[in-house]
Amino acid sequence: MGFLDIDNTTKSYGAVEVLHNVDISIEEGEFLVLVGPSGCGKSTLLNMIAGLEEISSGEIRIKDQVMNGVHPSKRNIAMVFQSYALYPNMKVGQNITFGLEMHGTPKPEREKAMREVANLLQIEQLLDRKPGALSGGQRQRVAMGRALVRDPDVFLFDEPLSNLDAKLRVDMRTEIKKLHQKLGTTIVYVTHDQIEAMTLSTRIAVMNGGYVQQLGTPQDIYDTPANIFVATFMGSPAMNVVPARVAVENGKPMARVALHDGTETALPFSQDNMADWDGKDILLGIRPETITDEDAADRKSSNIAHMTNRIVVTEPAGSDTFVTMTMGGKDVIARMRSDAEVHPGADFTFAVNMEKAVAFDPATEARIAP
Amino acid sequence: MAQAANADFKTRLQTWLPKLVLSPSLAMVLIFVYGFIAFSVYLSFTDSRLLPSFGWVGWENYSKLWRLSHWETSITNMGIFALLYIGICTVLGLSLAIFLDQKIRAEGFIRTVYLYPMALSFIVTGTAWKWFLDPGIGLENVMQSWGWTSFEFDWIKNRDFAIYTVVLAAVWQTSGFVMAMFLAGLRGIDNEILKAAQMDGASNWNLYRRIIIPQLRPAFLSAFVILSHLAIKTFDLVIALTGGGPGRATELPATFMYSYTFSRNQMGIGAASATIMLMTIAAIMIPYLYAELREKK
Amino acid sequence: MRSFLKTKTAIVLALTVSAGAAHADGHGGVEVLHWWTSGGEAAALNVLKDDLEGQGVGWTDMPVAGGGGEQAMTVLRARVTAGNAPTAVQGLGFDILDWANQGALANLNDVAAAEGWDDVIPAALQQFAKVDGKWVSAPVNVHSTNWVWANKAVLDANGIAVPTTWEEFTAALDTLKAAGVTPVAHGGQAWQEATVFDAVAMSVLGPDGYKAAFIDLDESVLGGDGMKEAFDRMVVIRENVDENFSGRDWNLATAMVINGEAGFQMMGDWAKGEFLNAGKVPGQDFLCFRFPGTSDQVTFNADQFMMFDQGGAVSPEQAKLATAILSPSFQSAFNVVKGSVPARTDVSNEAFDDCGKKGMADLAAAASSGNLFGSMAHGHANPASVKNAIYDVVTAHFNGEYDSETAVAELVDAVSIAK
Amino acid sequence: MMAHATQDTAIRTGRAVRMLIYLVLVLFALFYMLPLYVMLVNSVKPLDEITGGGMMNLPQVWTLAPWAKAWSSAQIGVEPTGLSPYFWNSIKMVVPAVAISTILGALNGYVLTKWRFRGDTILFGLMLFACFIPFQIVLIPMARMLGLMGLAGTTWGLVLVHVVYGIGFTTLYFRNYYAVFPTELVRAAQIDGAGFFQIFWRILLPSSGPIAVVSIIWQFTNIWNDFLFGASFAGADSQPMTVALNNLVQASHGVKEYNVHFAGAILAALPTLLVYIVAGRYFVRGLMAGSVKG
Repeated sequence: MGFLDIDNTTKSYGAVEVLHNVDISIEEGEFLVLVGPSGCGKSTLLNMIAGLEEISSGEIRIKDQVMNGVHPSKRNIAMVFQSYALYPNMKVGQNITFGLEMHGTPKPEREKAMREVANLLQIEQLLDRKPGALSGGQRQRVAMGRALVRDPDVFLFDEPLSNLDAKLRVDMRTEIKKLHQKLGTTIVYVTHDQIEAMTLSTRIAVMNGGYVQQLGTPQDIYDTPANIFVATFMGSPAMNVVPARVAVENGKPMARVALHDGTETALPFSQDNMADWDGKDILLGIRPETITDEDAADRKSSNIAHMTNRIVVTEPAGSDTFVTMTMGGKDVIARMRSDAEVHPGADFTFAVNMEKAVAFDPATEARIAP
Repeated sequence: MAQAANADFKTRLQTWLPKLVLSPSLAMVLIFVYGFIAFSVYLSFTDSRLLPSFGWVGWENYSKLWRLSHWETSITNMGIFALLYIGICTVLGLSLAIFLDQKIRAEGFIRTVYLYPMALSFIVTGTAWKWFLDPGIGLENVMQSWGWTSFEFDWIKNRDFAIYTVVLAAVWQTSGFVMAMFLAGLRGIDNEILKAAQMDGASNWNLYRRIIIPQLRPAFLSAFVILSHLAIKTFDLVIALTGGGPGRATELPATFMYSYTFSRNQMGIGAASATIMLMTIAAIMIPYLYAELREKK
Repeated sequence: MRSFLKTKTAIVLALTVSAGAAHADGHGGVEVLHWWTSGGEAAALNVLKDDLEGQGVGWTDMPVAGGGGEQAMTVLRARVTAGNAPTAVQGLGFDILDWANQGALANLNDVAAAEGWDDVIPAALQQFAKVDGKWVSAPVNVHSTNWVWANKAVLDANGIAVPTTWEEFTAALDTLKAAGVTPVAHGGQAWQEATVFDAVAMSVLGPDGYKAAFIDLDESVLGGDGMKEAFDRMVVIRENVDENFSGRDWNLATAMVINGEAGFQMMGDWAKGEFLNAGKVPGQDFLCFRFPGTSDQVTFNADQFMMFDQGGAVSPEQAKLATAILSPSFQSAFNVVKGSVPARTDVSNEAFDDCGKKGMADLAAAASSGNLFGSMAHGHANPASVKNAIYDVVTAHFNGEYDSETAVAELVDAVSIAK
Repeated sequence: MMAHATQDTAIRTGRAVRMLIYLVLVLFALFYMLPLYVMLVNSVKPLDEITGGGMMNLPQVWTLAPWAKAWSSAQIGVEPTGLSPYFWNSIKMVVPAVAISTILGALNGYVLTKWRFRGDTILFGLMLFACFIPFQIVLIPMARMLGLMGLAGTTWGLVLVHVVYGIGFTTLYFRNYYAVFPTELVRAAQIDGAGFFQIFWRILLPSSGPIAVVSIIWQFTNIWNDFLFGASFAGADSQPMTVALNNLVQASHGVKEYNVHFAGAILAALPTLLVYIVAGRYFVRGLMAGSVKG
């Protein structure tokens, strides 16, 4: 039994099931991120934890208490909304203490709690203003203050950073992470931004089409994605997925991949069990940062393969230069050092770290190796 | 344990409260609107005269109704009236709103002047209107006394034109309100779109025709609902202005129904005319409501 | 069918009236629904109120004006349906009979017997106050509607004597027209047109034809040549009306006669009040005479107060009200103001002016010679549905929608639908 | 801020066009003012000047006597009470009826947008269609219902009637307004522990000013001006202003004092006129926020 258990939970509207048998259990102090494209059901799941949507079947438990049918205010949770949902007619101070007031906390205690939170978030000077007079970042802080002041068991965040500009978003991300580390609270956080998911979470649930595709630590998710959806959704630029055929050469399973001119190159697998797929088609997943020039190849890797392919486009991005080529009829992106000598139209020899490569079954799109 | 049960009850109450809150209104509407409509439809098949009575006569009231030339007049009048009233109010309201939206000085004052007729009932303004339209003492007389001796304005006395004076007074009352609705719509349009269109070289005329007016669709729809409901209910106006005359030339279904139900003690025929009116309203409004509400879902 | 209706609605009414009884005025008074709100009438009615209050009977006033009592009748219907009927309600002609047939009215026979109503109230009037041998309402007055009002100065200036026949009348109209005076002052409202038509039809059809057409609704008379002749005469009158008549209130038409803009007006005796108010003297400044060809007949309408059943018996307050209404002193005082004549024939004519005295004499004569008829135009000849059906045809014809031939056919048809 | 979205509009008009626009606007202003002018000018003339003709003429002798008479001594029923007692009857009826119908409309709008349930659109459609019922057909059954409820002839009976036939519109106004009110605020308040009514009272209602103005203006005008229900369902001591005015103006037989009639008519119209003049400026704003949005 965890701190928050989502036990075989489904959600249907009429005959349409939109969430299918979700099973997630997290411990106290964990930071769970629900990530996925819009419409994947992540917000619905969050709302079900909050009690804003009914649970069609299964159970949600917080601290072993079944929450099904319990009113949101009785679940000891707090929520930060995408739009912040600050009450426009109340001052910041009233916004923060409204929840305490509704729960019957006496005024002096409310004032005290409000001061503490305001101090923590450095918004003391805003307490007498109306939300309309605040900037986006300030509103964000107030919204967090409103959640914090309640000292809830679980914090729920519904895409809290998506309305901020890029710079502020990064700052607030760090802020949230700091708060989590400082306070050790349990957080469920919904976002569609995989970087937020990776940077903030202790665990990630990647969702799509109403299913949890994969639940795991950020590293698990990144290195061993359960399927092509997870593989391409997490990471930027996305993982390259190219058609390949397995061929055992000299007892070693190799991935044969077509290059720009139709000639094939053989990239050796690190996993011997790929020999089982001899002669069959697979999809080969290679992350952009594992395709480099020779000098930048991972020295710890035991399986660096080389291939020469033609560069189509180069995109210098300051810290890195992205190179696009064609493999298996698809665009493949490589992430090179910024000082790499790459020119569009030229042939170039790439080093591929096959230790990190992932193979998928083209029929089920599930990972078969590693 | 007791506390848990209590909390449970509270939560359950919270889930029922919305429906509980809605239910008095719903009950009122069901009884006082739909119940009464059903009652009225039932009466149209009975021999009710002075008071409701329950002797079943089948379609007799309907066949009598359609034999009355008077009923045909009121239906025709309704068609003319509704068409002109809704059309003129919409065009006039939109035009005035556009004019008033050009950074006009004293806009607030002018707006109030345009809007105030909506505040007055025809019990209040009926006599003034009657005077104004009366050739003997009204506009015609005034114009002639000012030297325009050939001026003629005797519509209210003319069987073929009297209905247009009813339209005139009705337009006077409501067009300002429609203007306010369109003005509100105009004020809600994003200014950046207008700037963009101007950079594209659109003239003012094209700006309104192609960009602004199409964006006023919600205002058009609201105006249509309000105007059509007012048109159907038009009653006081006719009573105050013409009393249905000259002859029966300005009789409308609402006045027809009232006169058969209450003045003529032929409640059955009155109810039959009410039923036909309601069905007409339903035929127009239900598709509209259906489209509107489904869209918003 | 009629009796079926009666029993069914009687049940409804029994329920409502008994509900109303519980609600009845707790202060031992009367609630009076009426439409006499103009200065003179209301003041006259105030005499009645003071009289009753002197006897310890409270008066709750419930005035609802509009449409010559139509609005008040609508209110009455709502009140009765709600089970909250007023104790006394001003009523006219067939409305009274309709309510009596619904079983809603109280039986005033005890009061009537004590006061001897049967002897002093004309039989033609009793038809509208007694149903199945029971008195149900107390008559206040008798208006006669076949009067013509004339400006004496205008007539004298054009050498016109009081016309006594249709021919003399049309000749007078022609003379006035030639002199540039509007011959007939008329207000274009359905009831005013019907009032004129009433007198015209009486002059053409005579008393028997009038009764056959409007009281018995005999189709052969309604659709006969006489009726066509009556409509033709309406055309003549229409030709002698100014172009601005439509929608005009009757009192404005009267003002035209007072001011000498017009020669004649066909209107009931209430028009007299306008002349008196303008400081005119009957016989000197203005003339009143019966519509040519109806000098022996009187078409009347009578205001009465219906007494609504208050739980099976006549309440003492109602009895007092009824008695007060028919007291000779009130009858005289009220009718002097109103322009009408007393409902009882034994009231002294001392307080009345010349027109009033003539009215009283005419009424007594017509009543005794069988020439007193309820006015079609004022709901004393046939039920409201028929009356209004006739209005429709008369007003449509007067406004030029039908020619006389069509009007006759339409009249037969309209009456048959409304019956 | 939004109220003046096109105030700084880039639409430019030439001098001649602007003159034309002003001309049209002023002409229509005159047209709208005309009946009020006729009423005002004739309410301060002696009666003989009116019958003398010249409905547009200014009075030669100014008098306020017709106003005084209409207010306090004109014959309405058997007693010369003027319109004043009826004025208070109207106030006693209009204030609760407007308040109740507006609050119910607001609650309905709140439920229909923020607590949606299966079939809510149909219910709303039913309520909206109710706006279109011609009042003449409900008189008799309504009278019966009021009788059964013991409300016949009372002010509360009239209040009920006006509430019943007003909630369609008030619900429409508030529903459209609340439809664009952020649902997240309601959810936030729920999590904060606010109950159904607390959310309504503390979160939605404080932001409902503009649409409340529209609803109040609409209801106030309609109820104040109603004649049919007032005449049919009022008792002797609850007859509203319009019925009294009608008694004054429609007096069947007798001299018509037009100057008193006009003074009475303006008196009867004053409250609604005042509401439009005072609250009119919020009206466009309220309409914008609610009823003309999709």
